[in-house]
Amino acid sequence: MNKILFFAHLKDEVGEENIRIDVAGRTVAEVKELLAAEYNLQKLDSAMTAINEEFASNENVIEAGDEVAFIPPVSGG
Amino acid sequence: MNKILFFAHLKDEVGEENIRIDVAGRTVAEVKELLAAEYNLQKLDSAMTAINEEFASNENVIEAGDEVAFIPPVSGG
Amino acid sequence: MNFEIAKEPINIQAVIDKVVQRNAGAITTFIGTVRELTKGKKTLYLIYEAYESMAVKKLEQIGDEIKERWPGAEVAITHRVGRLDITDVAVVIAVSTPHRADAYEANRHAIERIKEIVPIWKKEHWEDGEEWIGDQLEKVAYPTGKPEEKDLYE
Amino acid sequence: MNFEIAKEPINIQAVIDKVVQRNAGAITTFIGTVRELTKGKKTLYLIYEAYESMAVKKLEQIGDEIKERWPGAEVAITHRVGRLDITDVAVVIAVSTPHRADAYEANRHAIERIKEIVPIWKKEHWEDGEEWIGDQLEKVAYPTGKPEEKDLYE
Repeated sequence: MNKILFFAHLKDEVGEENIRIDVAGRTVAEVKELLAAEYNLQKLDSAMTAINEEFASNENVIEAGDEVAFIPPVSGG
Repeated sequence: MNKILFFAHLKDEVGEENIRIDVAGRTVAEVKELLAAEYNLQKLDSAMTAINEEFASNENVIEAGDEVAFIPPVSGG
Repeated sequence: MNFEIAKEPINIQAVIDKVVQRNAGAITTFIGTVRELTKGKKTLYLIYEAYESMAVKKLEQIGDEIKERWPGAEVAITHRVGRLDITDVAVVIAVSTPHRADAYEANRHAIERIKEIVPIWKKEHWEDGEEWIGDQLEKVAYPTGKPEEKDLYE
Repeated sequence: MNFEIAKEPINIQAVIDKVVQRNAGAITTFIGTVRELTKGKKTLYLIYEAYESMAVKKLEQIGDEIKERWPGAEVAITHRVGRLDITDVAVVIAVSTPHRADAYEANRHAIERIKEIVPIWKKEHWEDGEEWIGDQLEKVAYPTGKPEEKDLYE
């Protein structure tokens, strides 16, 4: 099982701060595609991804138990 | 009459924070020469001069009542 | 605790105190405040949100980058989250170094990096609407799904 | 009273408060502190002395230069005089501007100008002696008896 976190506009669009689904064995790109379709997310492509709080690329494969966060362009400061 | 102010090492060498002498009609350069001789000041040449709290050049002529300050290289900050 | 996400107003002096050191001649701070007008549009207030645990890690990474590039530097950063009104303080960055040029440059590095890699977002609220603000550095979307190596790890 | 010579410890927050403005997104501060080691020599304490009335005028001049060059900037500077121990704060410069790049540059301008035109001097006290420090910018003596026009009036 994996915990998926959404922030900023993604959180608003999904309607949840996080969800739990099993995406072990899939790449980040595959999970983005799946979630974009499921929640009708237009801008997931422009989001960065973090696996266990470290930036990951679209090719990274998610393992069981990984926490995956989608990170829209940041605007702190 | 003029008030002449000394700071930092010049004050230590002169032994006074200020003196009163009449140097009206003289240039800054002339006053520097006069004071360097009087107080045996080695480094008066490298000091800036202010007349009435504004920087002045060696050619400036001092008027009656002017306050003249000798300003060694500054080291604030 | 030199790197923090705060839910309450930031005590600027407390952030500065973390970087005081006997061999620093200079401390610079950057204080990001909520500005009323941006491109002629009037902001009422902001909401800042963070991926808090990762944000702290990324602030620590920025501190490490600075200490490596500017030897002798000490760094502390606190970023606030929640609702902020005009003139409220969103972020305080304090950097101390032996000499002053480094303190300015290292501090500037910190704020630029915060805007690249620290997962914090702001939602602007205007009289006629609200929006999550992104892409402040006007970069294009990351084609590989993450910042380039050089962006992330310098 | 944005430009001051202080005989007591400087309240940093109070200097910052003077430059808070609704259209500033950035406030930078420079805090000059007394460093223990300079070129391997151990400082015990410093004495700062100022030509106070002129120093305030020259700090005001620096503020005017900044407001002319960086429109929208607000500036406050307090410099302390008297005896300062290691890590004590000698000067606080606060600058606010709408955008952050200006806040760094304008602040840097202020400290460089202080070291050129503001009549303040420090006497370093070491274990084996004391000396008035001058010529920090390593400039030659002013051949005309004053800084060049460009130095003074930019």
